[in-house]
Amino acid sequence: MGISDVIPLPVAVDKELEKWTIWGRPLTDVWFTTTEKIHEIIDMGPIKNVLNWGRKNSLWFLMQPMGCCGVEMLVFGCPPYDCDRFGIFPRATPRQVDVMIISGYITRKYLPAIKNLWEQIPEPKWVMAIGECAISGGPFYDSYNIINNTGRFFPIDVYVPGCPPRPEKFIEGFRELQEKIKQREDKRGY
Amino acid sequence: MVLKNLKMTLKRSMSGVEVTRLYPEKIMDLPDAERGVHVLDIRKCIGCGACARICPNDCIELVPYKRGNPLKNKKLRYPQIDYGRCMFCGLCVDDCPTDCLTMSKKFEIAGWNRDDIVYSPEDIAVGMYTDQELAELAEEAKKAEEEKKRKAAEAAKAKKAKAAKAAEEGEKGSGEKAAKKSEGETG
Amino acid sequence: MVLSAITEFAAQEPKLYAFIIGLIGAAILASVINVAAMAVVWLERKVMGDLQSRYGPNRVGGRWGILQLGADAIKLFTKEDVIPRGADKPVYVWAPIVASATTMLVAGAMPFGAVIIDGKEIPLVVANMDISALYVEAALSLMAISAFMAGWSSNNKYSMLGAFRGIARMIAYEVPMGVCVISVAIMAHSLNLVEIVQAQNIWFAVAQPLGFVIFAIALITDLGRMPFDQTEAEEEIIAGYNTEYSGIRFGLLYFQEYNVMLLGSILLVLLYLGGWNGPVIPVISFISPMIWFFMKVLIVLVALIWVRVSLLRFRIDQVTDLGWKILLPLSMVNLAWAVVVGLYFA
Amino acid sequence: MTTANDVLNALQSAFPGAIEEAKVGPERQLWATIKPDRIVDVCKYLRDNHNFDHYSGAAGVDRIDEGLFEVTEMLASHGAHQVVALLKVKTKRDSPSVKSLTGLYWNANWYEREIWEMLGINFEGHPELYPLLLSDELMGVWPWRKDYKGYPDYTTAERAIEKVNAEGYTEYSIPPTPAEIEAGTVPVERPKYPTFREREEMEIKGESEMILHMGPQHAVVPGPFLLDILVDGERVKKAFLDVGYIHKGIEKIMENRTYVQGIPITDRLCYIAALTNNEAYCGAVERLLGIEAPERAQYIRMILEELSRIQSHLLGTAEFLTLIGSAVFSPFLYMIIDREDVLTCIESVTGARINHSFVRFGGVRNDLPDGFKDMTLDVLKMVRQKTEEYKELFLSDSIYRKRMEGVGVLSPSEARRLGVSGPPLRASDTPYDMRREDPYLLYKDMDFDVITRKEGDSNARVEVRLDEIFESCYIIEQCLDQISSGPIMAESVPKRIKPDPGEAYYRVEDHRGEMGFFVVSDGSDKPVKVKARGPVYAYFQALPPLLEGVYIADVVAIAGSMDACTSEVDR
Repeated sequence: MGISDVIPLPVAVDKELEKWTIWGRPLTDVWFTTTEKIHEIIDMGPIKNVLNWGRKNSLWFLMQPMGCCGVEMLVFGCPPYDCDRFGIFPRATPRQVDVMIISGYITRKYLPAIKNLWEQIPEPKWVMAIGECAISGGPFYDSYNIINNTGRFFPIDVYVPGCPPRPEKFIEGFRELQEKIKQREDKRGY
Repeated sequence: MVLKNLKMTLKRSMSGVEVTRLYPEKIMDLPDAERGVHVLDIRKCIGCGACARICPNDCIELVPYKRGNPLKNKKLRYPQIDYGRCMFCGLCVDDCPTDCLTMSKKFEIAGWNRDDIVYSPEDIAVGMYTDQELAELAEEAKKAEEEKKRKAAEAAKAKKAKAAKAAEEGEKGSGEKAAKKSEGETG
Repeated sequence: MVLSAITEFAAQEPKLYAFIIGLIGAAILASVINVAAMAVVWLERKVMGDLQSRYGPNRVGGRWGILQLGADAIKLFTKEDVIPRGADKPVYVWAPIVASATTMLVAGAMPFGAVIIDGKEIPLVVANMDISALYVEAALSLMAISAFMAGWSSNNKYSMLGAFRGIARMIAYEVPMGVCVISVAIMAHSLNLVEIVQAQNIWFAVAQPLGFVIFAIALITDLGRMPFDQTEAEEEIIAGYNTEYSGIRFGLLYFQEYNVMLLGSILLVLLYLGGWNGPVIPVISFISPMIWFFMKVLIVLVALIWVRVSLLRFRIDQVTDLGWKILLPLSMVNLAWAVVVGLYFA
Repeated sequence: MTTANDVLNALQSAFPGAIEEAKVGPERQLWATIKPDRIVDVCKYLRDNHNFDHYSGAAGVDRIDEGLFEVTEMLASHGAHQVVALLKVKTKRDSPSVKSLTGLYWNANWYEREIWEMLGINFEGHPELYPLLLSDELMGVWPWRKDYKGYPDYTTAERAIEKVNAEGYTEYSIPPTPAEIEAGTVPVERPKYPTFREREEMEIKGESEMILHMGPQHAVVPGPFLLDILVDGERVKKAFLDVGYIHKGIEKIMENRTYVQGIPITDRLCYIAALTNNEAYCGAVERLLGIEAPERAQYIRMILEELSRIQSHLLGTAEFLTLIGSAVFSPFLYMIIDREDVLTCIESVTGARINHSFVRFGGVRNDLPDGFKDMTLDVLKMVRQKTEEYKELFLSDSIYRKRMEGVGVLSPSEARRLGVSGPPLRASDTPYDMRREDPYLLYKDMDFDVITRKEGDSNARVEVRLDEIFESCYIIEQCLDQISSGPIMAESVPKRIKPDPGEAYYRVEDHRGEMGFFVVSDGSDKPVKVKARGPVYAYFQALPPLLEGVYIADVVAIAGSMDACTSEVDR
C-alpha cells in the first residue's frame, strides 16, 4: 500500500517517499503498519536504546523472601547497601515489578505458586537466581522435594552464587542484569 | 505522642553519619577469616581428592589440568568447583592435607549462564607453571622416573645377588630358613 | 500580524476564544503539574534517603539522580498493560483517568502564586472562582472515588479492602476538614482562595492553631500518606486498591498520588501559611511572591515526607475513631473560636 | 528437687510392667521404653503428678533392621523441675500404629501429623491426620522411611510434565522417580487437605465474609507459608495455616551425610540462628561421642551465640516494625544499620555473615582474631545505647502503643498449653529459659536475668526481646573478661566421627526459644536419625487460635511479634 492510497498525492511523490528510509526500513512501513511491525522498527532503532535505558535504570523487584537470601535481600534494600541508589526498589505486588528474584529453595509444593507469580508479572520482565538453592538446589540438591534445576522453568538471566550471597552480590547481580539489558543479551530479548 | 519519632529521624539526618557502603566503587574491608572464592595453590596440590570427598554438596570434581606439578600430582587432576552449588562452608579447606586450598576475600562471581559459575582449576589456581617450567618438570619427572627405574633395577639386582648368596649359603649350610627369607623378600 | 489576528478573532468570537484559551491553559497546567509531580517523587526519594542515612537515587543523571524519574516513567509507560479477566473493564480502565481528571479539576481552581507587575499583584490562577476554597476541598476528596473505582473493579480482595478503607476514611475526615475550611472562610470573609491569601495579614496558622493542626491531619489522611496509608498498606493488603494495576495505568495512579500531595500542600499554604505573602525581595521584586510561595510549599512537602518516614501506621478503626471522636468535636471548637475572633476583628 | 531417678521410681511403682527398658542419661534425662498400650496413661500420670506440662516434640525413627518403628515422645516441665523424659514407643513396621497424645497435649498435633506423613505411622485418636509439609503428590510414599527409593533425586526438574490448564496457565506436575515406581511406593489415596474452594464452601456463612490469602508470597511472611484468614469485613473470624512450601527434607538429607557434613546443613535450618543450631547439633553429637569442648572454645561459642542473639533480636524487631509500619519507617532501618555492626563482629571470627558453619565437634573452627575484644566492646556500647533509645521511642510512641497493647494476648496458662517457648512464653510471665533450665556450655557460671513480662501481648514480646539484648551484652562482657588462652579443639576428637550406637538429646536456648536436637547413631559414620525440634514450629502451630477475633491489621502485628522463620518450620 502506498501513501497516495490514503492521502491524495501525485504518484511521483509516493514513489519518492517510498525511497525514504528510517533506520534502514522504508518509511511506508512506519506509516502503515501493525503493532508487530512497530515493534520490529523500534527494536532496530535508537528508540529501543532509550527504552532499555529507562528499563535498566528502574528495575523494581518482587518482595519475596524465600530463605537465607531473603534476609540479605532485606539488608540490600536498607541503608547499609541502599538499592535505591540504582533505582531499584521492592514492591509487594507482582503486577508492578520487573524483576523476580528467586531467593531460595523451590519445592514441589511451591513451584505452582511461584510459576503463577512469574506469569502475573507484566512484560518486560527478568528473573534472577540468587543463592545456591535457586540455582541448583544447593545443599538440598538431592532432596526428594527440591527442584534442582530452576533454569528448566524460568529464563534466568543472572546467576548469583553464594550461600547466601552478600548484599554486595545482589548489587553485582543487578549490575550484570543492567549490562545484559543494555547489550540486549537477555534471554527474553527486550 | 509521636514527637520523639520525629526528633529521632531529624537527629539522624542532621548527624550526617554515612552508613552506606558504596559497593561498586568501594569494597568494604573483609576480615581474614572471610570465606569467599577458593584459591588453589597448584604447586602444593597433590590431587588427593579429600576436598571432593568431604564436600556435603558434591560440588568439587577432580578434572585433568596440565599446568600442575607432575611430580606431586601424578594424574594431574585438580579440583573444579561448581559455584552453582558450593555453599562456602569451608569444610574442604579444613580437610585439605597440604593446605593448598584456601578461601579468598573475593566474592564477585555472578554469571550470565549456568556454565559461567563453574570454575575450572585454571580459574581458581595460583602459581601455574609456564610451558618452560613444565618442560623442565617433565624432564625432572623423566629423570626421576629413570632414577627410580634404575634404583629399582639396582635393588632387584642387589636382591638377586643377595638371594644367590643366600642360596649359596643355604647350599653350604642350614638351607630352609634362608630360602624362606629370600622368598619373602622377593615376594 | 499573528497577534492582531488573534485579537480580531477574540473580538469576533469571545466564547470560542475563551474556550480555546482555556484548553491551552489546561494543557500547560497538565504538563506542568505532572512534571512537578515527578519532581515531588524525586524530592521524596532524596529527602527520605537523607532522613534514613542513605543516599537515594544517585546514579541516573548525575550524582543527584535527576533523571531517575525519567527512567521510571519510560519503564512504566512501556510496560505491558494487564487487565484481569474478572475485572469490570470500563471502570477499571477509567479509574486512573478519573484520578488524573480530579487533579486537573483541583489544579484549575488553585492559585499557584502570584507575580507583581507594575506594583500590582496578579495571582496565577486558571479559574478564579468565588467559592474556590470549598470547591478545591471537595474536589480533593474525589480522589477517594477514583481509588474506590480502581479497587472495586479489580476483582481482587485486597483491592476491595483497600477501596472500602479509603471510603470509610474519607467520610470520617471530610467533615472536620470542611469545617476547618469554613472557619478559615469566616475569618477571611471570603471563600475565594486568592482573597483568603490576601486576608492573611496574620497567618491563619497563628490565628487558628487548632484548625491548622486539624486541617493538616485531615489533609494527610486525604492524601493517604503515613500514618494514614491504610488504603495501600503493603504489609496487610499487598498494595491496596492498585494491586492489580500495572504499566501505564499504575503509573498514572502512582503519579496522581504525588500530584495530590503537591496540590494538598499548596492548599495548606494558601489557607493557613499566608500563601505568597511575604516581604518584597528588592532586586527581583517581580517574582518575590513566587519565591515565598515556592519555599513554603517546599517546606510543607518536606514536612510531609518527614512525617511519613517517622510514624507507624494506624489501624483502620483507630483512624475512623480519631476522625469522628476527636477531630470532629475539636473542629467544632475551632469553628466557634473562628466565629468569635472573626466577629471581633470585623 | 526432682531427679530423673525419682521420676523413674515413681513410674515403675505406678505402672509395674509398663516400662520395658529404662535408663537415666546424663544431664537429668530419663530414657524409657513404654509398652504401646500404656503410653497415654504414663504421659497423663507424668503430666498430672510430676508437672510434665511441656510437650516438646516427638521423633520417629525407622529401625529397619529390627522391623520396628520407634516414636520418641519428649516431655519436660515449665520450670517445676529440669527432668526431660524421653519415652519410646515401639511399633511393628508392617502395620505401624501408636496412640495419639493430642488428648493430653494440644501441641502434639503437628508433631504427630508430621511423623504420620513422613513415616506412615498411624496415630490412633488423632483428630486431623492431614498432610502438613508435603504436597499431595508425595503423600503415601513415606519419604523418611529407610527403604524409600525416591532419595537421592537428581532429576526432579527434568521429569516435570508441562500442562496448560483451562485458564491458560502452564502447570507442572512432577511424577515419581522410576525407582519409586519400581519399589511400589507410588502415591496412594490419602485424606487430602481441603482445597481453597472446598474450604470457601465449608466456612463462608454470610454475605460479608470472605477468605483472604496471606501468602505464599505476601509482605507479611518471612518465608513462603499460607495463612488463610476468614474475614468478616475487617474482623478475622478464623485462621488456617498451611506450611511446607519450602520443605527441604533436611532431616532426611542429614541421615545421608556424615556427621561433619551435617554441620553446614544445620545452618540452613534457621539462617538467623545458625550458630545456635550448630551448637545444638554439635552438642548432641558431642554427647554421643562423650567429649567436651575445651574452656576457651566454650567461651568463644557463648560470645558468638550471644552476639548472634543480639543481631537476631534486632532483625526480629526491625522486621516487626516494617509490618506494623511500613518499609520506609526509619527506626526499622536504623536497627538494620546497628545490626550490620554486630554482624561485622561475628564475621571477623566466622568468616560469614549469616550461615556460619562455625561450631565443630569438640571445639570451634577459628580462634578469635586480634582486636576482637575492643571491637566487640565498642559495638556492645553502641548497641546498648541504641537499644535504650528504641525502648524510649516505643514507650513514647502513642501510635505504637495503640497498635500493640492488648493485642494478641497469651495468658500464661494458654501460652504453656500452646507449647510456645522463648520470648513469647517469657512475655507471658513464665521464666523458661534453657540457659537457666538446662544449662549448657558455661551458662551456669554466668550472671544474667531471665526477662519476663506480665502482659503477654505483642508489646510485651517485643519488650522482652529488647531487654534480652541488654542481658546478652552483659553475658558477652563477662565472657570477654573471663576468657583465657588455651586450645580451641578438644584433643580427644577422633579423625573419623563414628559415635557408638545410642541416642542423645541436647537442647539449647535459640534466639526464638527451645531448640533441641535428637540424634540417633548406629555406630556408622552417618546418623540414623536427626530430629530438629525448633521453636518456631510451636509458634506457628499456636498462631491460628491467637488470630481469632482480631483486625486484619492485628494479624501482622501478632504474627510479626512472634518473630517467625518459615525455613525452620518446614525444614
